Amino acid sequence: MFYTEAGQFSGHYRADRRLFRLRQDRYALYALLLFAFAVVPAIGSDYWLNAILIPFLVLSLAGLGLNLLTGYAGQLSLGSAAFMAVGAFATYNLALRVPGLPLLVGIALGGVFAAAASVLFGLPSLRIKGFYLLVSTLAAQFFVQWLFTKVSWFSNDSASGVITAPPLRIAGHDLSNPAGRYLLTLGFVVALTLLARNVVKSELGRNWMAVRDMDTAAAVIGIPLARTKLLAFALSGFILGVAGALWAFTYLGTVEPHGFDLSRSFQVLFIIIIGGLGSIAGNFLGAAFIVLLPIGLSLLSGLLPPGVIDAGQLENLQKIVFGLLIIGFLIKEPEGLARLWQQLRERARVWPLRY
Amino acid sequence: MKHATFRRVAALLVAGLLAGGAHAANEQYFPLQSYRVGPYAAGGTGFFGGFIDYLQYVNAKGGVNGVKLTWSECETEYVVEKGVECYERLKKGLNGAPAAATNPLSVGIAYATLDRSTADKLPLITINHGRTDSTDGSVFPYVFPLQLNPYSEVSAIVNYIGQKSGGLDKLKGKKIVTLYHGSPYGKETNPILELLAKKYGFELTLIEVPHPGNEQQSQWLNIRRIKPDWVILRGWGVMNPVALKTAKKTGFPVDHIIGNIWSNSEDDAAPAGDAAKGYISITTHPSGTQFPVLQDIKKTVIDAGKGNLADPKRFGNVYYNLGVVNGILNVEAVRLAQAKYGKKPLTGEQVRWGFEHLNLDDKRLKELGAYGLVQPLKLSCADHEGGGAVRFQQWDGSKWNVISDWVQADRKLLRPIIEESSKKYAKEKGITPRDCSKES
Amino acid sequence: MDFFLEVLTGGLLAGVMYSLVAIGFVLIYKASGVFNFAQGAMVLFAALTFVSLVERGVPFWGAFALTLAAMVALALLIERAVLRPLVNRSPITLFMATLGLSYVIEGAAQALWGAQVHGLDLGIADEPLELGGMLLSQFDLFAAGTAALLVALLSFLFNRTRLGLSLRAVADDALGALAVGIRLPRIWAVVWAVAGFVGLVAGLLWGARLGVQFSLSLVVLKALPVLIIGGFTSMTGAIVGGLIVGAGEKLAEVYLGPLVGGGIENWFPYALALLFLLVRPAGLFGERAIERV
Amino acid sequence: MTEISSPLLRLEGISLSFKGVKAISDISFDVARGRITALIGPNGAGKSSLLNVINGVYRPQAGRIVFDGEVRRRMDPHRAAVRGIARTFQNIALFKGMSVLDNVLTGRNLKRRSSWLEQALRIGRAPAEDDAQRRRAEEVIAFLHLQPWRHTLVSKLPYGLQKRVELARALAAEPKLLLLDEPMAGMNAEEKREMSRFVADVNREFGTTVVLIEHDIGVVMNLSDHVVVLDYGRKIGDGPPDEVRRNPEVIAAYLGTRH
Repeated sequence: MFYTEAGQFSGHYRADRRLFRLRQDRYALYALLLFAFAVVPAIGSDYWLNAILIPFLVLSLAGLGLNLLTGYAGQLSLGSAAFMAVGAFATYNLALRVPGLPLLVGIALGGVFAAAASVLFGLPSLRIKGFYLLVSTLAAQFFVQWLFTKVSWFSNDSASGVITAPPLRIAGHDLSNPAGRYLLTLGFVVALTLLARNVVKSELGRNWMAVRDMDTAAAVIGIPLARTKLLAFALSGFILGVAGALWAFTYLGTVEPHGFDLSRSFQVLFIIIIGGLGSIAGNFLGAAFIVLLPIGLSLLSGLLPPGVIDAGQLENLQKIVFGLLIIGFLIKEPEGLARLWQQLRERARVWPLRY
Repeated sequence: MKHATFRRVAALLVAGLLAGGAHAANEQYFPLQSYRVGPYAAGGTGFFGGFIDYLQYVNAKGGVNGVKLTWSECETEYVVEKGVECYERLKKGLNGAPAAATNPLSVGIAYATLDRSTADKLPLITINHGRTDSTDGSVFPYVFPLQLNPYSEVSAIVNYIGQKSGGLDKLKGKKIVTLYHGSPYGKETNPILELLAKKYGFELTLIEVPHPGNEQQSQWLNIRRIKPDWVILRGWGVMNPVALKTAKKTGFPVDHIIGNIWSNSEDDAAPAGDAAKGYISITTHPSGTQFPVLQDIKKTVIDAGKGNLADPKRFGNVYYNLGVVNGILNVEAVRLAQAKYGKKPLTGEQVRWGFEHLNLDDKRLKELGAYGLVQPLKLSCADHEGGGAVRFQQWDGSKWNVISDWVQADRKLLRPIIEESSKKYAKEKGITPRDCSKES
Repeated sequence: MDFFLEVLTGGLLAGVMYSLVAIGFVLIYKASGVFNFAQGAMVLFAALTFVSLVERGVPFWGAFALTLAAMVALALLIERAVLRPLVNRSPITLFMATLGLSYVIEGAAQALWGAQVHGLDLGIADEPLELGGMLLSQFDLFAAGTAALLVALLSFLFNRTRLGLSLRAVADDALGALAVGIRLPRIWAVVWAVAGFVGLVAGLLWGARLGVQFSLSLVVLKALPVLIIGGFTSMTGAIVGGLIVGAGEKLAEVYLGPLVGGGIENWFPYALALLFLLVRPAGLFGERAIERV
Repeated sequence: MTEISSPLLRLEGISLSFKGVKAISDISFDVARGRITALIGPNGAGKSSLLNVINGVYRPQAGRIVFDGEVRRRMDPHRAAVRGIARTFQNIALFKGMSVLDNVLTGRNLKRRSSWLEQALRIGRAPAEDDAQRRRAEEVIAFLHLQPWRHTLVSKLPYGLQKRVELARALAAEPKLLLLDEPMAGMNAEEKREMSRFVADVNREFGTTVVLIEHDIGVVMNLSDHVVVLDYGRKIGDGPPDEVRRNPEVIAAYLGTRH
């Protein structure tokens, strides 16, 4: 009965707005953060940090960015990767061309550039809706990729168009080892997740959901549609931009424009579909799923005697599994893994009773 | 019962994720970041098929001085982050067998694992592709763009055009169009082409085809208007057959199109059908099965039913043979390193020494049964490329026929450009280059 | 001027190829309100199945019939397993489901038939045809002719048959159609099957043009701006949109490309579509519903 | 109720048509401050369209509107809300993915002064304002007896309660003019009585001017101070309930043939 709620009433509205209303949830979160910040870097192997945790965190963040726009504000986008690219290339160029710019500021400014790009391509949303908006986001996707490939200034005229990470250094501390890159990523992810969580619980978040659920009614009760939509694009773009910079510099170390192609946008979209549209925790569940499923499948096939299933077929199988899962989730649980997780928690709250 | 099975699988998964495991015997391990699905699967299945078959063949002959070769595959789908995940997963070796070198056959993955390879002291082999300035081994000790880097490639093509026109001086006033894939890979050689155009006085037009390249009408109409003497095709995947088809459609003679190293396989020409007849491309190695080493592979591996190719008809094609060539170079490096460090499984650092001292002359190539398949190759601390020569082949509608002898790139001309770039990289990254005069 | 005309005709003919894919879209959207992203995957599946059968020695028409049967089976399966459980859900949900569907189809196609590139020869010579100093591609002309035939066939189906009548009824008002006893699931299955047939034709023509391989499924990205310009619900729109996109992107590449460095064909159609949208938010031929509150 | 002399809302010669089809032709009437005005008429008479004109969802082709002393030709919904017009819809237009409390809070969005960034970072004016907003929302919720469902998703509520939540959302904006589009449609007698009482309470306690559309003539006669009758887009009656009830044209067009 660790989920005892007895006696936990919110005495003030302020208490009701807290991150988690229940003490147990709050303590679990603190424990998780402590574990993530203090224990993981100490015990995580290179492989875990480099190949699983960092991409998981970055993809969660990208999912969060898109979820604000699509899950909360209801604006469908297939251009997430474009804004990630803007974030990455802006951060790279800022680090290169502004001497002495602190790394954290560089990444944050990269996010600001991405936000600006996102608002620009979000402008048509003031006039067009639904699928038609896909055109604008796809235009962003293809145009940005073209721009960074075409104009070699963006990659400092490197012959290959590949950009490499600026020195990962904060106040004299070198963060280029796996644990350092992990902590840097984690820091951004935690900060932005808290920010996003506050935003969706605030007036702006409610306005987004109002626009999503019924925009005519939203307009009638005085919600400024244009401002609300564009703020969604801006915040989403900012977070995606930071995610792009982290993807390029704390995860891969190098990146070329092609690394942010349409399939990356799809990947981010799948994270939020599987994780749960309009849910903050869902991004993490969805990203974990997307990162771990392929690895799990390939390890599983490694257990089979060789020759039973070849690597190629496995990849096809994985594609099919992904597709089926997406369809399955949409049919059975449109709110994704986040909803399943919530149900599990509800169970725990009333345990050992059944209801 | 169900739960027990589930738990066992889960336990195995966790064990797998945490890697490690039992200590293994006398084995040398090759981590294979292969790709067998996705848009570039045709190249991956051929290359890794040839590579694996060669390793099997070496094992059938008793391994390298008794050290058995072992490998495992990790599918990358040519996607960079999957390649990185595979790298991180496999770099530690398998069951105690240490990794010798990684061979991703992907520019993107090579770039993303470049720093990691150096940090982990594991050679990164980018045969026929990769980062041009990694030719300079003093800055990139662990990276080997074996045989041919992108700059050498265009230089050799221009030299060939010169030969065809009756001397490099005859290039003056000729019109050459380069049709390139709209990606960093496609653009990489443009500055060199411009340099060569200035040097030899030919008129160069660079035309971009946006990825993936399945529509090229406007580009070829432009080419028709320019009426060039030659078209250099720097294509990739579907762009190649479409280029050939569109060339035919717009009436450009296909036998004046020269494909580069990623436009030179059966899979690039065959889908274009008749339109590809007469198409010329470069190759670092001929296709075909007549070489003794391939005959041996056929006997010991393929005929024993252990061949890696799903489609046996692809035995001896361009990608397959590239895999075999790559296998030969990797195994030779291990063999060489064993001569120095002892006949046992070696670390990546030791294998690196072997690569850096590769010296395949005609005699050794004949012993290997690979004379004519692999070009003579001599590497050093300063030169991680080695060869820099290509042959030209022509498509006859069903197979490639070699139509030239080895044509050498003008490596002297390229060297200063490469060094300038590697110096810049060293400065950006804070690397102190090795002094090659002191390396043994 | 000659050159301009040549580029223009080349573009128009290429546009017809885009329309071919877009028509499949329109059919499905009209009947079931689904924005079917999997149309590209269906094109790939059809072409790959067809070419693999031919390579295994099945004669042309036999392979055609077998592939068609496979497409119909696929359509029935999609209706049963995807559309029916998702009935009455938001269009965005349905769209995302077709994204998943495209993954399933692509994976299945490659798992079944392998990932190699196949050449596909329809037996149409592609010697350029010289017409008053202008080169015309025989193959493209053939493709345009096929597209015209297909459109004629489909309009006959829509306008002259009982089936067509119920199709239109469903398109106008699904609930009303239900009330007069039209069985929706059956209609959906039929429409998806017809779209599968369109996909097969598109797959053969595109396959012959590009070789049959994975990137065939990417043609869907070319069809999208076509739909936007033409409107989701109009067959005429799909054709006109295709012509506009084809001609627009080729002319832009040739005349605008050199100014900005070329290679703009990937995004130009989208920019063009966006421009059209800002003027006509439901496409040239699309219907815009009056919002009722 | 100091300026009781001047009407809160005056419509002058409003005409509206869709693609050439006339929905409203040349309608004028006044809505007095602090009163409940009912719009009645058969289906398709143009009642909802008229509400849509008043708060700017539709743009009339002719005529002008005087609201609270301000004359205007047309309006957009946002400005209407800013000027103090709130409304409910014939087909419930709640935000289905949100709780009752959140729906009510959206109604208060115009009363916000702190910026979104202050709110996101919980600094500056935001925390105090959050409390104030919540308090007002709770008052409205209490007023309409919605407390038990405060945290329930509106889509999970029964129809009658959803209607009430919609009223709560509109009230939360503290409007000068409240437009109610068939607030009692589809309700049973008990629910209708309850809703009528709420509307009357709103009018009495907050002095809110109400314009409502209703079919149940009994409810209309009991609740409203003033009745306007529409038929085929024309006004055929206008006055106190008793007077309208006796108007022969109205009887012929509407009361005689109940829809």
